[in-house]
Amino acid sequence: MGTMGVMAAFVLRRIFQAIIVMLVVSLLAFVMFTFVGDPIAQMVGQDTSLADRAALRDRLGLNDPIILQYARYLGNVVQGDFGISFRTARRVDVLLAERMPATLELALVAALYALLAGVPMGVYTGLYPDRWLSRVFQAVSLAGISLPTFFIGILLILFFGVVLGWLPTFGRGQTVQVGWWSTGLLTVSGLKSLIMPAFTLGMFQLTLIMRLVRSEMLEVLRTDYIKFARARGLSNRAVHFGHALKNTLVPVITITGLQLGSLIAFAIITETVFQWPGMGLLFLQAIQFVDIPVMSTYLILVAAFFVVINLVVDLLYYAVDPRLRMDSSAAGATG
Amino acid sequence: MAANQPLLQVNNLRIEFPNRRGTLVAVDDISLHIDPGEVLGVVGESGAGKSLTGAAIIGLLEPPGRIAGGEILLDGRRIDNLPYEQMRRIRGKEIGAIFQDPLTSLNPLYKISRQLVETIQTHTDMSATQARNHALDLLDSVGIPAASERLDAYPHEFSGGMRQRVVIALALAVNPRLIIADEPTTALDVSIQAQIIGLLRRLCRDHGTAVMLVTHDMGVIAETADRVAVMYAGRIAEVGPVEAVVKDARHPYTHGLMGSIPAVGHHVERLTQIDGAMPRLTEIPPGCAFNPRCPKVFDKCLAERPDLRPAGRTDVSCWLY
Amino acid sequence: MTIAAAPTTPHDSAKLRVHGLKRYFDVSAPWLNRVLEGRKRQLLKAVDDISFAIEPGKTLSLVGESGCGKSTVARCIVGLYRPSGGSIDFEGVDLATLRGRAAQAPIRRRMQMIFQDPFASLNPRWRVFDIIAEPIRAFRLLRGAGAIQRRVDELLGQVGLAARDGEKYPHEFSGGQRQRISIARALASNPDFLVCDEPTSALDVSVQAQILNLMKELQRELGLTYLFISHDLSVVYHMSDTVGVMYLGRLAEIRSAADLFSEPQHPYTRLLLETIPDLDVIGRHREPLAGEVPSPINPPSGCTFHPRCPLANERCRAERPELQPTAGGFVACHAVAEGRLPPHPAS
Amino acid sequence: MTKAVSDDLEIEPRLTPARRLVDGLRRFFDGDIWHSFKSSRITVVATVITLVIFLAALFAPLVSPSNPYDLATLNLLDAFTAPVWVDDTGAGFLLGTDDQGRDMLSAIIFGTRVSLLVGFASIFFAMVIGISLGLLSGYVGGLTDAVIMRIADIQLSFPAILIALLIDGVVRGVLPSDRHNDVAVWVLIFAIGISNWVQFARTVRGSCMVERNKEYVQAARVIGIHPIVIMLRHVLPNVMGPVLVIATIGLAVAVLTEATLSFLGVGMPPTRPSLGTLVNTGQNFLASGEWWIAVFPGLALATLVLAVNLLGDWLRDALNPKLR
Repeated sequence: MGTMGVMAAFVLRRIFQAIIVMLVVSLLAFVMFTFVGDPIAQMVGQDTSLADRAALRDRLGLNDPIILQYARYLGNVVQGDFGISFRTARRVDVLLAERMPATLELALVAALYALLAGVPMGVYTGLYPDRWLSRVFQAVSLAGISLPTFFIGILLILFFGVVLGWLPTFGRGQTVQVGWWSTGLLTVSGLKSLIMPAFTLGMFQLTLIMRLVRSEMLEVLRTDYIKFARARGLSNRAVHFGHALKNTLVPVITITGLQLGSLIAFAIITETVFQWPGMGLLFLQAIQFVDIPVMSTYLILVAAFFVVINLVVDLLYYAVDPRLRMDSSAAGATG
Repeated sequence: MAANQPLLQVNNLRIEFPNRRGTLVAVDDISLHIDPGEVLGVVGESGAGKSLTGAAIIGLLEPPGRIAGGEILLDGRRIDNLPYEQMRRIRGKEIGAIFQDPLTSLNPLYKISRQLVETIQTHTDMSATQARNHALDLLDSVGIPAASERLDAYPHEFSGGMRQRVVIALALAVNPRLIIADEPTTALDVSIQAQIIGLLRRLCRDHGTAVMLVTHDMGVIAETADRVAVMYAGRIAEVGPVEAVVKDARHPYTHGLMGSIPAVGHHVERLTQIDGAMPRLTEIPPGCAFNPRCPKVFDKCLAERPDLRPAGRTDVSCWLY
Repeated sequence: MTIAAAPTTPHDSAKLRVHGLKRYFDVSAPWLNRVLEGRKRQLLKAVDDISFAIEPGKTLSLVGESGCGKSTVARCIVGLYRPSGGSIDFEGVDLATLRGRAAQAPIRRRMQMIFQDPFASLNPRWRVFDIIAEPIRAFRLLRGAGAIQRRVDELLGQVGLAARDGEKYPHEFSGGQRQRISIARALASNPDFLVCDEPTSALDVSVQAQILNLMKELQRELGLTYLFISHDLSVVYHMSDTVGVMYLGRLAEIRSAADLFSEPQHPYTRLLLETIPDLDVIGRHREPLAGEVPSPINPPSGCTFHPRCPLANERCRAERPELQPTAGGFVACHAVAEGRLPPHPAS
Repeated sequence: MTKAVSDDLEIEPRLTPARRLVDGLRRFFDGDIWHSFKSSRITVVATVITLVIFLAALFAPLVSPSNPYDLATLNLLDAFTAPVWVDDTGAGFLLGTDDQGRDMLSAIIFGTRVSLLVGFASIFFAMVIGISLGLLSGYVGGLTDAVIMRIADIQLSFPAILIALLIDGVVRGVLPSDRHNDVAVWVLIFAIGISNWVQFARTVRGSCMVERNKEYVQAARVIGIHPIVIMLRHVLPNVMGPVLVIATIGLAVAVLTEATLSFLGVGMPPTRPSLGTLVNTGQNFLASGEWWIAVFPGLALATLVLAVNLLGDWLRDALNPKLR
């Protein structure tokens, strides 16, 4: 009982919420799948007779009650069957699996870069708001949230690609097959191709993380326990990195997790600018061709990523803040 | 070192807050001293500058507040102009501090053992084990029951009164010679207040620690302090032995203040009241700052500012004396 | 003299009569936690069976430490909380029988409240004039901008402010002046009963004296009845005719102020009186009673004060004491009932 | 008696609307916010830039050198003219021309007009939905609150751009393709608005829950004021500060989102180009050296967004009592 029970309840509740989110999203996907456009029209030729169409409709189960159709859809989704792409006539799961490594590598590198640069920059600007380097960081961050991602990409292409000719302006370069995963991280041209897209994609997140860490840091430094830590004569190091930083982490972890989850979706823009062969590019093409199965699958996939990341974030949060582990009955009462 | 040298000496301290409409003088030319082992009560209404004086002594005035004049001496050594790193070594080791709200004074993410040990190790050469043992003794001495079980608890697992005991343990961790206690009981329930004040008084008496007790509560002062300084609008109105100030106050403000406290057992239909309110820092009148509210005001009060001078058993800044 | 605290006084001259008032809050953990941790639903009994009555023109004070339920009583009376049980009668009218805003309006007009925090109790975006005029407009007491203006000016004068202060915003005033504005708003609907929830505990002492004096003057001039909530015994002593001491949602002792302060009976009342610093005895060393108020969610069995009580015995641990008549009022203590109570040292 | 007479007379209330206005203005220019504005040079500059852009967009037909939509004025011979400081033909197009020979400056001014229209409309839409749901959620609480906030949580997990893309995709699927261009602007406003309401709702709900427990609201409840009146007259004015900040930054976000969607080819059609559409078109000519077709609209966009963001940042600090 006690702590373990609290923990179990916490995790179970989060998993339960995750399932709800996935059900809602899959319902949306199903609604799109079923009601947007006419799947029959997409699947058959112009000259197919009405009778044939009706037969096909019947065979596909499109005349069944909606609940039944949804259940069937869910069953298929759980088994990894997302249907056939209207545009390419290939299985959607296969299509996405091909594209996934490119997007994940891009997002991962961008996330790492955003975190590794964003957190220290935020801490620095929070601790020393008046130093010139802080002002530089602040200016960079303003540019980061004001310059549209695609425009950063275009400027990079123009400068490093077209004018200087140092870096490739599109594509993924050479890739190496590791099992079913195709990676661009093991070849020189792959790595060179990754630089500009990853920078572009990570820039916005970096800015957000930096600004968040900065404002949290400023907030925490004003608290009584920091003042009391100083009054006890603790060194600046201990106050800043021992006390302030950890307290800053609590909200930063939450927001950062959310933001990293959205990197996958933001990759749509970067992939378009750099013609990066990932899921985002596929999704965009799907929208332009109204390729509903790809669209709905992508939606489910992004939701799944988000849900997993959020679960991890919640557990981290739980690990950092002892107050959450508290037996809820000990909470104070009011008069 | 002279035997009768005060532990702390504050001379003509002036604290300013620059703002867009000019400079606000929050503490204006105050002088006071604290002898070794003495409890000095500093009392006044909110905004009188008493907490700022405490913050200035431990070197933790929050910007844009700054010391604009005067000096602060600890054992005859100036500490108000020390570099940050040197002042840091004095904080906690020579001068400890207790703040008002025990709920927010402790870092919620760390066990109290860690917060105690890091304080002890910052100022002594103790090993981790020694420091931990010392921490345990400290918790015991501030009256935390089952201290060895509570050592590794988080702050939220303690009640308000218990947390203030932990805060006292932290302030006394390496036996400082002076404690600045800023409203240490204001956030607590009345029955807990008495416990905490009793504890603080006992510990300081046992260790010979001097205390500067900043509070708005005359009752706490009367029970605890040896001497009292009454502050009004950034200045000291009256300072003297606690008994003289409470029972035989000379300054019209102190006198009125004492009369305005309802007392159990003395039924009065109407309390003595001082009309008006303490002026905001932007509106302090020339001359004596109390002159708009003073029942005994005369011409000189409006023009010239009185300095502290002996009157009876206390020192008073008032033109009546 | 009549204290009229007994729940069963037949003749009813009381302005306000509270009978068996209860207010519970559900503080249970979420359902999943209860299932996994094997915990039950939890009720916080903030107010647990309280009865008292206030005579017209008198002041009854409720005193106690934070969490004792005194503010909850106040909030139930003015309708901010719906009671979980018991009744509140205003001049013999059971408030629970008044359904709907229109039915309640006549009582609401006569029963107003003054709050603790002078900084939060006035809407920062409203001018003082509009703040004070709000009840007048809400109850449609006066018509026409001029009439309202005149009434607000009069109210401002009544609480010691100038008429042109009405044009200002709350942030331009000191804490004491804001509390005066609060009082003016409470008086705007010509009430005869005021609930005052710690009206001076956020103020400095010299300002507190002004507000207490003002409240006493207004009571005399307008014949007001007060329910006064405070944790400060010396303020309560100054203001009250009758005092109720609350501990963990129940009344420990309710007696005339004179009797209660001169000869406190309940050990908790004695503890509270013991904690009042006495300006006459400089440097008195008090031996404070150890222990703190337990959590109201899991109150101790029997008499909830027994873990801190020097007189507690087996009966106190097992059986909850009820209010019994005593000199000038009622006390809920087995030790008193059994005559085990040592005499009060001061008396 | 004179007193009785004067009682019958209606005296002029001291606080007439006109006096309130004058007094309010005096307080504003005497207050901290105006001072903080004056003393922040970068904010003043940002305001001037924002105003210039807004006015140029509003009066586009008056200030732009030509009408970019008027096909009759276009001359294909002017196509790909470089900006005036690079160009040596003396054609006199300040920022050059595009592949159709259209004056880039005019295209940018008209494009800004479209971008701002979508931005303002969508953020207004988001604000109305967000404030209403936020107030409802914060004041009513309970199940209503739980449902609204869960929806908000789920939506918050999807970036605005993805939601807008999906909505656009669905509309494309539902409407015949030749109709899509006509409704593009409404689809954009709806899509961007619906993907931004959560911010407003959360903020309003949070402030509302704080304000609801403050004593001035309780005082109004004791008087018996109707909950809806309390919401609108007491609580709403006190939560407008944060709302204003979010609306300002939200405008920047909305303009950016619109530009991004248009850049991705699912926003404003080339027949009614916004800044994003212009960059999209220009991107095709980057490799061949006609950089100005993409870069100038991009710069205009960045300047607009930067200026609005600066205003938003300043507003947030100026309205934050903790930093004062």
